[in-house]
Amino acid sequence: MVLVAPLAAAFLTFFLSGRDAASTLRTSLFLALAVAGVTFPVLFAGTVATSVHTWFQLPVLGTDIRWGLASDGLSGWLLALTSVLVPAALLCSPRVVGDKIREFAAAAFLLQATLYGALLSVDLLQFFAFFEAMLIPATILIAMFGGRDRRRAAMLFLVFSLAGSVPLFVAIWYLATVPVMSGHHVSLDLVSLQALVATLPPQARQRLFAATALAFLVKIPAVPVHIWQADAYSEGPAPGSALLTGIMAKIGLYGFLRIAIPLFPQEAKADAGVFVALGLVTVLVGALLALRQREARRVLAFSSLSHLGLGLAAIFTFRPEAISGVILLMVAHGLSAAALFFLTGIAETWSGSRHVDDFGALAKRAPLFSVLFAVAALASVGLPGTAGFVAEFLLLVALWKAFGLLVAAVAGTTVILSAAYTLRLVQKLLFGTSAERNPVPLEFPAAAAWAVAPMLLALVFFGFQPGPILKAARTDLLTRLPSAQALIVEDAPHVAGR
Amino acid sequence: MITQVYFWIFSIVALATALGVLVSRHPIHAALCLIGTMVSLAGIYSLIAAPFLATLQILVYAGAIVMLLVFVIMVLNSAKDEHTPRWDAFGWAALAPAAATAFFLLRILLGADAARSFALRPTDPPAARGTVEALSTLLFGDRIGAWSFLFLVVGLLLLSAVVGAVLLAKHRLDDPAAPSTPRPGGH
Amino acid sequence: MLQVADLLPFLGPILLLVLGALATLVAEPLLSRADKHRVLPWIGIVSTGLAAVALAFTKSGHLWGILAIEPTRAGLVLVLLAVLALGLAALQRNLDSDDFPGGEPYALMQLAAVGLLLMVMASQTIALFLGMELASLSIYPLVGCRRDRSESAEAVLKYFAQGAVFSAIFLYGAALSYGATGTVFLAANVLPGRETVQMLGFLLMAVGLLFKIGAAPFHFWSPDAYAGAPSGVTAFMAGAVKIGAVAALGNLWIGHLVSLSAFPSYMVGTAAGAHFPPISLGLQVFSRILQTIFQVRRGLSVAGFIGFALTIFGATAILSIAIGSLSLLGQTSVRRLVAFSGVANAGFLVVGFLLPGLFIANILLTPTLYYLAAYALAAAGTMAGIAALTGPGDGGDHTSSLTGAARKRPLIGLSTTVLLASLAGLPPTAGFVAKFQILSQLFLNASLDPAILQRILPPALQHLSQGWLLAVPIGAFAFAIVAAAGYFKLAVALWTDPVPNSREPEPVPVLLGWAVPLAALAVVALAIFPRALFGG
Amino acid sequence: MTPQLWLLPALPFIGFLINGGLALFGSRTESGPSRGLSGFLGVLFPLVSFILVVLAWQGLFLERESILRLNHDLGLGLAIPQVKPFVQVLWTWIQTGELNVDFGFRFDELTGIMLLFITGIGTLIHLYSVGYMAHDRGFARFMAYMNLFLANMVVLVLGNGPLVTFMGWEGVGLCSYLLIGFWHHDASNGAAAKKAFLVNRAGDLGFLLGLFLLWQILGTGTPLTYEAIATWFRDPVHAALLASAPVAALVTASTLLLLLGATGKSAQIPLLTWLPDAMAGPTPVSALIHAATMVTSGVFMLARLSDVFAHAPLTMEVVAWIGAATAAWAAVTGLVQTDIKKILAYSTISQLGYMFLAAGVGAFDAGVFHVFTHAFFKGVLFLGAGSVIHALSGEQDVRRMGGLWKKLPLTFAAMFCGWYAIVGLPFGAGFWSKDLILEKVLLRGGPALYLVALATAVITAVYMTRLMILVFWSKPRLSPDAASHIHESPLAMQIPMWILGLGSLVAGFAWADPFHLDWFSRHMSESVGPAQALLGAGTGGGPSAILLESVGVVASLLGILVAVALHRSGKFHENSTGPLSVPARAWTFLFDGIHGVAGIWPVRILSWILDNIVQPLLVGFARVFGWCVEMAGGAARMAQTPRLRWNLGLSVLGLVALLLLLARNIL
Amino acid sequence: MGDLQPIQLQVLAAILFALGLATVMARRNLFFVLMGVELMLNAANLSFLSWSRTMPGAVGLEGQLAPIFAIAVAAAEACVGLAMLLSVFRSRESLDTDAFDRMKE
Repeated sequence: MVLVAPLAAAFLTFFLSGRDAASTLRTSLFLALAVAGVTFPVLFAGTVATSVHTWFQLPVLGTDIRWGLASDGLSGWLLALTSVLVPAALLCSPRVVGDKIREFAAAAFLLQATLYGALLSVDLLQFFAFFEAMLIPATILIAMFGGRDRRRAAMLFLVFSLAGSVPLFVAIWYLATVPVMSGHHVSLDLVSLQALVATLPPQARQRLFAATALAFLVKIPAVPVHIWQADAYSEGPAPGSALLTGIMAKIGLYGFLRIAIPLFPQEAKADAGVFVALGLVTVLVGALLALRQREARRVLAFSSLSHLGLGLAAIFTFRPEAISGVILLMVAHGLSAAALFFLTGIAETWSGSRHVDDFGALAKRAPLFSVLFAVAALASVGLPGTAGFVAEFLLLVALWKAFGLLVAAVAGTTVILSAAYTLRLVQKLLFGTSAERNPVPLEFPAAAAWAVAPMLLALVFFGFQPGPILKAARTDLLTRLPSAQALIVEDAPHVAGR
Repeated sequence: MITQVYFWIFSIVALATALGVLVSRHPIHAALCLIGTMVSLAGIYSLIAAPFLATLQILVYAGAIVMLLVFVIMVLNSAKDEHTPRWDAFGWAALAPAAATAFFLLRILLGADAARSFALRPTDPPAARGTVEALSTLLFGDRIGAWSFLFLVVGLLLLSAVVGAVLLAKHRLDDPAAPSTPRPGGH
Repeated sequence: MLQVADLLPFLGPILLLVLGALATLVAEPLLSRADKHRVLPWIGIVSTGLAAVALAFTKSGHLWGILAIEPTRAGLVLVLLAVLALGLAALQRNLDSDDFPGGEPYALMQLAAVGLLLMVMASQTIALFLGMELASLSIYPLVGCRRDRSESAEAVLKYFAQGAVFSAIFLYGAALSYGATGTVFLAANVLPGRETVQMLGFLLMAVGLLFKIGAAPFHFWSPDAYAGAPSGVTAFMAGAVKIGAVAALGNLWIGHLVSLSAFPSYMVGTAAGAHFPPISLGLQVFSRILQTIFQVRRGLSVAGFIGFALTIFGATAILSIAIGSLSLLGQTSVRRLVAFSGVANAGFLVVGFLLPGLFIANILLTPTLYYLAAYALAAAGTMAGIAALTGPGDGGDHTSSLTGAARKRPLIGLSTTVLLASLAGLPPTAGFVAKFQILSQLFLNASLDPAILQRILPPALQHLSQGWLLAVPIGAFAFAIVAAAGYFKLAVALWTDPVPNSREPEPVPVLLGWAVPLAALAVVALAIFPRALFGG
Repeated sequence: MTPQLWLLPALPFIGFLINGGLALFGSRTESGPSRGLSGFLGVLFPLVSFILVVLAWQGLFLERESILRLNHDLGLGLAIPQVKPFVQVLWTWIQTGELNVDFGFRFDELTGIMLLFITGIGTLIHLYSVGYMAHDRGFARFMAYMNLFLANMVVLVLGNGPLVTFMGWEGVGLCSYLLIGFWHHDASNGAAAKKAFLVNRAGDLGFLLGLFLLWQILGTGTPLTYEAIATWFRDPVHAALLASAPVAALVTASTLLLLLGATGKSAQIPLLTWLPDAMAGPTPVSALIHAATMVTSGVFMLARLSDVFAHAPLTMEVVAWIGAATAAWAAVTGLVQTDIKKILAYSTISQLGYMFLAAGVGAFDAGVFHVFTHAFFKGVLFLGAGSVIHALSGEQDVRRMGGLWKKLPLTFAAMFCGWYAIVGLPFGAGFWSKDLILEKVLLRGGPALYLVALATAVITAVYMTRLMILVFWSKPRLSPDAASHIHESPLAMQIPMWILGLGSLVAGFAWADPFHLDWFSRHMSESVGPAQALLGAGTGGGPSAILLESVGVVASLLGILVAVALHRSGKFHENSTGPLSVPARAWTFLFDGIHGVAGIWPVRILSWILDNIVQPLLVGFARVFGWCVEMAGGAARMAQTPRLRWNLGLSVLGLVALLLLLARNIL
Repeated sequence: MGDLQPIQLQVLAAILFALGLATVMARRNLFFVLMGVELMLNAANLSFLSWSRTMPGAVGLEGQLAPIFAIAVAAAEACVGLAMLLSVFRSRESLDTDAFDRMKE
């Protein structure tokens, strides 16, 4: 099935000759496209699931750990996004990772496989297993191909992520063991967990929710557990960072949508204020920090922080607009941020530096690059006509409806700030004068253009026609999880009815 | 009563020689002391109805093991080891955990009703039952039994010990004295 | 009455291994030096494989009560054989690349495996002691077999001296246990009034075995021994010795629990309390045992014993996890890293002895044994992988000697990385499932009702609150993360760019080339099918 | 039959794509892409678009005329005929929850008039650019941007709902950004572009938030189209509701936020600082975007949502005062400028202020009329300025010009027309529209606003006359270098100038009440009529129009005289900056300072704190923690002593500890 | 007094055991380490035998068999130990255990 495809691809890639980078690239690209070819039917199939087996049982307690795969609109779009980004990353990687293309491809495939696993899991522990397993290829991506300080960054990333998953792990221990003592037959699959959690004492639920949420906060990441992010994204290889921010970070939001909120609806609702506040703080801190970064990819990293913070805040409005908007945001941000990372990576190979001041005048020297970069930047800013606008608009609508104008206004400052830091980046990269004395035209690899351009086209397409994605949320996510549905806020009778 | 007398003699000798092992300067002295301990323990064994064990103790331990030890000491004559101080600060300090071990062992063995519980009772078997016959019957009775199987394992153990000793100590004919230097002719 | 013919199926694996060792010894002088390392390992592998086949035909049962085998132990034996195969393969690599003048190590390793097999199967202290000594006396020379290297001598010196002392301690404990129960069997009723002696005996034997497991504070030998030995031997030690010792310690512990469960007081007053509604038989039995055992606190009660035993295990476990994880963090020596990983994992294994599942005889130690299998495969596999990736003399045993090694041999590098991940407890490896099982059950212990906790806990720990107990699994997990950081450094070294102009690595022998990936595969397979070995 | 409205933005967009492609793929060649081709295409698509607009508008126009004639024939009186606008819904854009937004276009008379001059003047300025930019390396790129701008502007005007408008709204902002920063090798241009974009974004946020509130008033189930909004607000059923305090407050808040958006786009107080900086772009850009079209979209939005604004008296008051204040302030600032384009920029701001003022007093149609006339005369002024700059090889400082009317007679003639219109001399375009505004202001806004507006008219005359004097009439002060290259502009630049110059003389007759020419206001009636009716339009009875117009003319003449007098007295001396002794900087940078204090510096300080204090603290915390763990690891490794006796001793100590525990436990 | 009580032997065994332990820990010469281990093994044997006294029949005899195995093991251990000692001595010309302190961390 879908899960096996990237794994198989990873292994096949691994056995390719390490010497001939070009042929390796070709083969791995073919494999990536094949994986994508397998993935898209899943997206179009809508809600599908395999049968669920028992993976193992905890001795004595009889807690059932299950194993099964299921996909719906939410997973489907993220799967599709993943399957698009991986070949794109491969296309953009040759200049960045050099002769290590085979290893890079293998790691990317592994990352893809674990992401698929996490997205398709029906069991909490199964999800967690993939959630953790994802760290391995992600760490490899950072540690193996990145910049000078990559090991420290990778270490920071690994330790932070592991530490972040501790609370979730503890919550799983609790769910797997303690309810047994009060007479429940426990199984960790997400559907039956919902019923189980409802029977737990409120205090326990509260703590479990906090624990679960913390793990996902680290993944997104949200302030103040974000400090791994900038290093990881800037020290890792740019295509790798693209994958990290493009997909892996989304697992955090996905976790909220799929696990934290459906399992603990009341707690989520009760604590919504905290999370919205966290999200808003993340939005602002990310944007403000992005304004001051000296390295291109750090700007992008904090920009990701800011954008996903908005998603976090909006999820906790529990409004249909927000749910749709978040999915759209994930896709839009996945595409635009990844595109920016890809392009920045290529720009870094030109200047040999990551510092923004070492770029310049790329608009003259590499026009195609500049066009792509500018479009990607504008998409990330959320210019109307790109998917990012629709997503941000929906999220702001949701925030406004749920919390009023002031909150929406605070969140909306991202509109200004994101423009500020993104334009600063654009200015430094594309415009001005070159840092070099004799600027010569630079060769922009056609492969990268072929990789990025379709992503940007998709962004524009979804900017005008976001229907399919929005519908996915509506039909799949909201109908599948009853507890989530119950949460969705009905509109307050509008003013005319008062 | 006479048993008690012997016991006290033997035990004092055993302890004294054991102490001698601890404090003697030269290994050879210690080895001699060790023989003393072995022999007096053999005496005690014979007091508690284990004549065969007493014999073994003298034959194997005192006769073979310690002799081997002495032999090696003599071989390594330079191992007189005048440089190594007999006692140093750590040596003294190390006595403390040993003493503590003894203290706790004794305290637990002697404590509460434990000691009472294994006092000899009139129903206890008579002395002198650890004869060769009794033990060999148990070991190599008319059937294959647990103990004889374990005896085979001991054979295996000795085999491995011999092989191991060979591996550790044998001078290979084709092994140059200084193996760390590159061998002539490749390998 | 048993006939020799009846023994054969039961002892098949052991006999085949012994035969293999003897064949190796016989063939050794007949072969030229180069051929020794080409032929002898294969003899060992064949006999190991045959032993594994024989294992399939072995029926459950016991031999005069001293050796027993049932599916659980058979599973352990299987893992042991796998580790032996890994060890032999790696040893071939070491000795071949060192041009070692002799083939005895192969035989010794098989003999050591026989000893460990006996430890797994033993249910009687003398057999256990003999197995332990057989294993130890075979491994000491293996550790010291590189006589040309001074650290080898140093390692064998320390290992031997400490090992001999703790053997003696074990024997003394066996004697006391014999005195307390009147038999040398592990599960036997205590003679009236000798409970304290029993506990003392248990303590000393447990310490002897904890030494073999390498749990702190009895772990000092392991870094030195691991670092002084050829990496193949390290692989074997890391995996196999732990299997033997943990199995033995488990037998000891279960045996004592079984004999305690037969205590007359167990049968009285076993009404199920209101707090534990009977939902499953297992749980019912569990709650009864908890209630009955711990309610009765006579002066020298069973509760006292269990509480004390839990204290031993708890203290060593926590200490081991902490020391092991912290020490491996900054290691630059590969094998010391693996050694401290062994210490940390020993802590997790010992934690397994605290599980509630232990109180039900038919469940035994499933999570612990699963952990054991996962760890043994991963540790042995890792060391074997390192052996394959380094050159002669194990490349000086510094992580820097491994720089870029995986890039030159991607398959083995990847396998080694997967095995390292298993050691660290990351999915998708068995290490993850194992840690989850053990820690979640431990978590259950800590989440029990405070009133019950007060009864389980030994007096010394009774002032501890529930939060403190929760800290045990959580702290264990936190240290696991520290350890993961340590493994990460090694993995990074494996995958960084190779030093330019470094020479081409020697070809890896066929055996090792297959063994390491298979071990990695096994570790992953064990994660996907966790019930394959021990059920559960 | 509904015209295919989507063609209107699509055509320039195709032009953008083709020209963009040319620019992109031709950039490698030695000479760049073919100028002829891209120039031709660049003008062609707007032209076709313009023709289509004319055709569509003609449809509406003819329909109206026929209805009128019918009404007349039937003797039905002068009821304003309702003309059904063309609406084309293309697809469902956003659908989720209660939100349902269609992507569609709406072509009514307001749109029609806007589009007429947008595409029309747009086409002319494209043509002008062909001449002006002919020697620039990035010619194709420039044409692409211009086309893109036009496409976005059309979307802005043509959108059938505020969200579609918003799309164009941001789109023109983007193009403005791109064009201001067109010469991007100079970092200061980039900075100006960025400033424009950011200030606009701040306004856009207001737009969005205002939209939310508006939507809340409507009830979130209502589709977000202008039609729905107009229907809702015009529905008498809702009158009582709108009068209730909470809803009124909502309306006020909503309109104020929308107003913020409008001020951003139209460079009004408080978001006006970007426009003068925007003059860094090529002059055709200044003419098209920053004078004729884009900056007027704020006014357009006010007119579009006039039904909403009409229900918010407070907002209207604010609009009026913002307009008046901006007009006055910018006019004064215009006095002290020395850069020819900056003078025109402040002039634009000032004129935009008039438009806001008109809208604020409820004369939306007058405001839009001024937009219309302003497009002509400001267009020609900018084009003329461009021509001058072109002729002087880039010289922009009026102090180094003078006496050019002889050298550049054609340019002078065209600019004179523009000057004539802007100062409001009789029968010029500005005369009609400005005096109309003044009249409405006096009628509905009161004397205070009227006086401000009148004073502004005087000042306008002063600085415009100053401009003309310094550039064309006074003694030549050219640098020798510039003087040697001086030449009249090519035909491609001349033609648009003439047409616009002509337009600035006659465009005012679209609504010249004294001549009973009022088709402009009639055409506006469908869109803004109800709102104006609600605000009590037509409750006249003030001074007669003739009198007011005379006052206006007198004001203009006064201004001209003052200017001439000042010039005579040497106040326009070449070294002085202007007629005022107040430092020019203080005027120019007043609002920059305010922005700095209110927005930029807090953000900078905050981000500095986050970057230099908070982030290092967090990272440092993690580092220290990691360091502690490493230290603990070091300590643990130290415990692993290398000596056998220590090892044994420690192990035995462990044993002793366990023995102690046992002893304590059982004894 | 009368018959020899097991507790007497146990005390002797415990003290011997502790003395052996002390020898192993306190002395630096490798020979002493080996001899200390022998002492400890002897103590264990003594303990076995003394317990054997208190038990009837074959059970009691088991306690006499165990030391036989223990002695065998001791012999094997001595064999390996001495071989190790030779090997160690060759490698560093010293039997001082403190001299073997090169393996750090």
